[in-house]
Amino acid sequence: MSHSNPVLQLQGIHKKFPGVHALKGVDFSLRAGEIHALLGENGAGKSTLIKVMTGVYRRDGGSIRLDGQEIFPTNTGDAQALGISTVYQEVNLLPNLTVAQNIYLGREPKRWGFIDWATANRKAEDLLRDYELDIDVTQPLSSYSIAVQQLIAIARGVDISAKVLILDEPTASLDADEVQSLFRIMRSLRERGIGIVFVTHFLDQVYAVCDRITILRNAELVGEFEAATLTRQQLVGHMLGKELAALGQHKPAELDRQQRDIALTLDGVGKPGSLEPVHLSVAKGEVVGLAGLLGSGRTELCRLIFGVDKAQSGTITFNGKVVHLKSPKDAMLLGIGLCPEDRKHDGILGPLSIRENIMLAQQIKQGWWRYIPHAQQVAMAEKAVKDLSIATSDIEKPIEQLSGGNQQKVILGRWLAANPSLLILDEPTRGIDIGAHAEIIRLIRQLCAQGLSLVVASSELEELVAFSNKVVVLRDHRKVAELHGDDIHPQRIMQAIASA
Amino acid sequence: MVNRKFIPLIVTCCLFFLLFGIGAAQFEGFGSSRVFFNLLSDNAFLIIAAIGMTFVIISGGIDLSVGAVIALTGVIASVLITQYGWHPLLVFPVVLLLGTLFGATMGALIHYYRLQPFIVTLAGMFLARGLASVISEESLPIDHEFYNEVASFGFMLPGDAWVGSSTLICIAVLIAAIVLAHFTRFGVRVYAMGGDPNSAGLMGIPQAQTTIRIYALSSFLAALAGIVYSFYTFSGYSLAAVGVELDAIAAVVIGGTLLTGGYGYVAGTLIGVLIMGVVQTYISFEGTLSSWWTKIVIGLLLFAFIALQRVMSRTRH
Amino acid sequence: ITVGFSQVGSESGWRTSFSESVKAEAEKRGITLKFSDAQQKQENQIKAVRSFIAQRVDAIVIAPVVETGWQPVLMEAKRARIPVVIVDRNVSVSDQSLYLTRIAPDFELEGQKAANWLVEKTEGQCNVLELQGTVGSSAAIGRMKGFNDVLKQNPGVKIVRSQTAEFTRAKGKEVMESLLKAEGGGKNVCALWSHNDEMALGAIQAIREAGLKPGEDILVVSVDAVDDALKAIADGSINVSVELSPHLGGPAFDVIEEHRKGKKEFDKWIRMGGAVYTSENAAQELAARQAK
Amino acid sequence: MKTLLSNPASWRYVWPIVGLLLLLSINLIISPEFFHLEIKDGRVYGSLIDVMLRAAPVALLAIGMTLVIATGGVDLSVGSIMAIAGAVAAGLIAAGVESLPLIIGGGLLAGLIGGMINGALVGYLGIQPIVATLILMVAGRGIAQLINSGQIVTFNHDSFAFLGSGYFLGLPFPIILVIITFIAVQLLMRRTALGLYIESVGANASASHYLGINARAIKFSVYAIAGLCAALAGMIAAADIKGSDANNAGLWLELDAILAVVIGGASLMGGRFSLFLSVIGALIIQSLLVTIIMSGIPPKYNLLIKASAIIIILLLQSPRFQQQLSGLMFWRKRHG
Ligand SMILES: Nc1ncnc2c1ncn2[C@@H]1O[C@H](COP(=O)(O)OP(=O)(O)OP(=O)(O)O)[C@@H](O)[C@H]1O
Ligand SMILES: Nc1ncnc2c1ncn2[C@@H]1O[C@H](COP(=O)(O)OP(=O)(O)OP(=O)(O)O)[C@@H](O)[C@H]1O
Ligand SMILES: [Mg+2]
Ligand SMILES: [Mg+2]
Repeated sequence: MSHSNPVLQLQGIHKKFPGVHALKGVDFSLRAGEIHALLGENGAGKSTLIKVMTGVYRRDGGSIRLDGQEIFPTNTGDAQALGISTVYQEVNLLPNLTVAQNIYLGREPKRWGFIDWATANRKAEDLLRDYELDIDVTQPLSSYSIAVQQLIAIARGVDISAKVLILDEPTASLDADEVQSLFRIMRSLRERGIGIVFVTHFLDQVYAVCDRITILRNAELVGEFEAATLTRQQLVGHMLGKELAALGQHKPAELDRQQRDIALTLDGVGKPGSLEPVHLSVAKGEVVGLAGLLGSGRTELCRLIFGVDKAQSGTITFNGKVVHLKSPKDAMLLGIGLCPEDRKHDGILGPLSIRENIMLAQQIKQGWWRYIPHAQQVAMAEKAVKDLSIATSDIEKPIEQLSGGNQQKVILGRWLAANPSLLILDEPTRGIDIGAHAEIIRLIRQLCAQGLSLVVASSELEELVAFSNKVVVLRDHRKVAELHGDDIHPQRIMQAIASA
Repeated sequence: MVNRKFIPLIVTCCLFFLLFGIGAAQFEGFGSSRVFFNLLSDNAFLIIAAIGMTFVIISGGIDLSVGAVIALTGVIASVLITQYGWHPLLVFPVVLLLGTLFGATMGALIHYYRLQPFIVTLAGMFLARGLASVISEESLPIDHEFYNEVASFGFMLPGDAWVGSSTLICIAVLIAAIVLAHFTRFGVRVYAMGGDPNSAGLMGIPQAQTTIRIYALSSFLAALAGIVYSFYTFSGYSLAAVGVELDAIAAVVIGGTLLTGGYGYVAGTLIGVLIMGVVQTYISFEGTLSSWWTKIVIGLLLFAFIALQRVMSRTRH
Repeated sequence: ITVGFSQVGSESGWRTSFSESVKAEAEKRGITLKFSDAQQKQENQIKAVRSFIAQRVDAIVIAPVVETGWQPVLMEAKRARIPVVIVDRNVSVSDQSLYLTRIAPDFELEGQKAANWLVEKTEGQCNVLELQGTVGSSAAIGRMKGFNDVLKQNPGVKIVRSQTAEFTRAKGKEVMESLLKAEGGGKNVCALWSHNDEMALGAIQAIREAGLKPGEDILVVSVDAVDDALKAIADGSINVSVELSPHLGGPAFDVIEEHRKGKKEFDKWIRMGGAVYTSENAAQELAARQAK
Repeated sequence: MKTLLSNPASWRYVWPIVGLLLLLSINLIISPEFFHLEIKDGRVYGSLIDVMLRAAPVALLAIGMTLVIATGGVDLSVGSIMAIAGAVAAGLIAAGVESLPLIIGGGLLAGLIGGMINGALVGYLGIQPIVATLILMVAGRGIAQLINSGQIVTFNHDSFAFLGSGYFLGLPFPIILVIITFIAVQLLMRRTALGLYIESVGANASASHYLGINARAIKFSVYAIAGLCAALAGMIAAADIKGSDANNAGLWLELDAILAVVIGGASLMGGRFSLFLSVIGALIIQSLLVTIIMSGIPPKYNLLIKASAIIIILLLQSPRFQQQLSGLMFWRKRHG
């Protein structure tokens, strides 16, 4: 099977943006009935290659063949008509339409020439059941969390795919269970002879499902490899162009809680309808991980601590003082920061430059009348670009032109530049490549050593285990367990999540 | 339980009847079916134009050219009928086609050159009015047997309420628009474009085609409104329907459609127009306000209404 | 009795005086007046008239925005047996019995009178700048036509430049400035013909600022004879203004009252105004108006 | 210059300025003395100065409108606020107030109140900008007429008239006022973080909220500033004709102001803004008007010409059109 002719073949693809040569003669070939990983660092050109394949961008050179025929798609609709369906990196669905409308957009079932919504809703429900989603498909998409939206986008993409399915970092905000059910579906599509392109930054996932691997680096093709014969070290070496310095895999030292000052205490903080009262304390220099399934209330908890939502019950004590957080600004002035989960909607200021996106949090802490001098802004931005290795030619570029992972790094850089004493990270490494991932973990450890406290919500159990001094498990909008020391282990966390 | 998304619509509807009730309690003759149906027939052209505007606004755009297209349609129709002796039934398809092409051109400019709808349609407004005044500065009467027949076509409801051809056309357009918005692919695409045009594109919506059709539809309906307007006045005049675009936008927004796109209902627009009509009727029954107090009172009523609408639909959430 | 009055709007001082005079007249006679301001929109006027019919008023007075478009609603009024009087601008309907009478100035005649004065004063040799009213308005069209008719017989008087200043003072000043620049500072221009006083009042400021004397270096011919214009005539900066009387309410109510008493036939056009004010009689008229 | 052009951000300054120069050069063909400037009694005269003078009210409106548009809003009421401010100033003079600061203060206060009402409706009540400002657009003109009792109130007050027709440093005073306002607002926006906050709110309201920016207060203040600018414009207009014409002052100027901002390259969806380009936009609109008047074409063609010019200027700014144009020229060179 793996030696059948390629369904999709790209040769010598070039793509230029003003000031950036994003693809330099890249080749790519996808066979029917294979899962093909497309890997590379942030900004290597993966999303761009996908957008060229599907006609979102017009290629500046090279050829694309589908079943041997050269094709010239000019928009996603053309590509879909040819049997290529895509789930793009950011959730690109329509928040104002219902879930069912999103799934069947452009393929609505008809009856006597008019759309038959009853059928569409029923089919949508059936479809989502495969992904263990039991939701009201007649509600607007915006009423669901980003992870649910991600699943809906996948369900839609899979349902459309006829020959080729392209998944650009679909697993970034999914938890382990969701990822498994996605893999199950991908494998069954492979059985049906559909070619799948899969972009991810999780190497485990690559080895779990992929047959072959194509690696990009700096807009160029590094090579195409059989997954079975490429070792992890080799893979990482190809991606980064150098060996990854061995990560300190040891666990963070158990903090001596008695000697540590407490930074934040939540006493029965909750909000009816979104979070049951929670008790929680975060010591200075401590990393508290938040674990849980989709919709367990991690994001709600983060929003409460940051004052985006107002707590209806309980007291919040910060550095020994009882505080009333009425808005994010109150929290920021205390030295709290939050990297939100939905980067596109709540994080980036698209048309503004990277520099402005980075300096803004610090500026707001200072007040509008004390404008940070330009030179200092540039210094802040350049420091962030260097520390987080953000791939950009120019800090004056609008942030919306960066690749997804680099946008995430800019948001992180924004908060690091504001010198917070407590930082809340909701899915912080979403879409970040492994090189940068290691870098960020190192950075966070370093900051903690200097006294920064962290609250990290993540669906990556490995990541939580690597970071945390303490893990809080949430289920159904309620805190169900708190794990310390040796209990911080993927198995133990899974147990806590699953126990009734 | 009613679906939550219909609450603003229901609130708006209740407020309309409240307003109407206040008028009826205060003035003799106000609470008659005649006054109610006058609202429909007097505003038929505005309803039709505002329905087109609803589609545009739901898609996240705006169309400032509708008033000018109404005027241009009237002028062309009256020139063709009166000076060239064409039969109105031949003229109507021609002007509707011209209107559609006009809108399609604006849509094409907006899509292909990434120009902002506000400005393209503003230029369209200047262009249409400019053309109208070049064709004829003077207002031209339409004198044709067919128009008399159209004017006398209709039936009487109890209470002296006349349901004429304009009212019938407007009801037909309304029903067709509701079906178009909610039971066709085009309708879903309009909402999709308003939700997030980039995502809509990435989901395979043919953006070019959809944008062009949206503006073509709006101008088509504006041309139809121009024809209905000409039934109303038996004439064509380059300065007719000045500012109708603002009335239409206000009606659409009062009817609960968001100017940022993505949300709204055609039926809401109908209520929006009726509310503005009832305010006007109220003022003309009142009959003692000077010119400036008329403006101030319209402003105040508009404000009271919108504030009430916000407060009521907020607390119910 | 109750009379419904549909007014165009309140776009100028003249219009406001007109509305005020109708209201004052109604009060004097003990008539209940239903006043409706259409804000320059014919559709609003038609709505107002239809609501008057719904209220079953005893008579309707209409000051139309435009001439055309009245047939259907006037037929409706006739069916409801409500008499209609047209004031100010004309209506063009095929059936003259739809209204009792029209009480109105004659725009063409105003244009002619203005032109005649100018031809006489300049002995048939003059380069004229024209400030038009709003493009398409019946006052602008009528005045332009009347003026040009006279000019056809006097080829020595020519309109060298013509531009709209939309009947407003600010535009009058602005457009006049540019016209003077375009005509080399106004040296070859002998007169300004303005479709109303507001534009003329703006234009004389522009003439002054260009270093010329309005009324002497450039003759100023205008229409309306509002108070400000009479003052300007008295101090010599405007030469002539043809009167457009805003006191149309009295005659209209006269007709309505006579009709109620049983009179059936009226002249279809009762002409108003048209007096020509120059430096000889402007001060007098102003004094007379202020005495009132 | 070369370093300037190599920066893509400065490219957006090019096309509006090219558009303006194009228009002005048409005037040069129509009337060669268009660019002629002369100095009489220490004052500069010439058509170019006239263009700037007449563009002053729209330029002032455009400065305020730019900020409003940057937050993703729009203000339809500025024309009516002009009328109110003019009426208040004229009313104060008619009531016998002599002191210039009092008169100007009165006008500005009226504009500020108007702007604050808009700001409160949009920022705090969350009403959509077009409708919120439509209320004041309709009612405001009524209020202005009420103050004037529907008549044109003329006045004789030399120091107030100076606002409209005075000269300062050889230039007409309205031009000086625009320059002062421009510098003041520009400093407020770019020497503090206010401009950045406004752009953030316009770029992504939700993300700004997560950053602790008080979007309500920002919106409130931009409408208030727009009200102040409109009041200033209204007083210039009144001082210019030495009278307050509540019926016509600023009529439809809100559309010109919005047009100016968009010709300057701003997006009505909010985000990036440039006050300088908006002022250029206002100059373009005014030069267009002067060109039409100078050309001597009958006024019934005015709107047609205006529409065509707008479309051409917009197309020139569109990257896609520029590509097609250069493609065409390339093709010509090869084949023609
Ligand atoms: N619309 C655009 N305009 C300008 N430059 C762009 C645009 N889109 C992408 N780029 C640039 O192209 C390069 C490749 O980006 P791309 O999004 O393909 O990266 P990626 O491999 O998908 O990275 P990630 O893992 O972070 O998603 C980046 O340098 C990016 O800044
Ligand atoms: N699998 C699901 N089925 C039904 N509803 C869900 C599901 N997952 C999430 N939701 C809804 O989405 C809402 C948002 O959840 P929230 O964002 O707080 O979750 P979370 O713990 O942060 O998880 P994640 O961020 O991984 O989605 C929940 O209140 C819930 O109503
Ligand atoms: Mg990517
Ligand atoms: Mg979450």
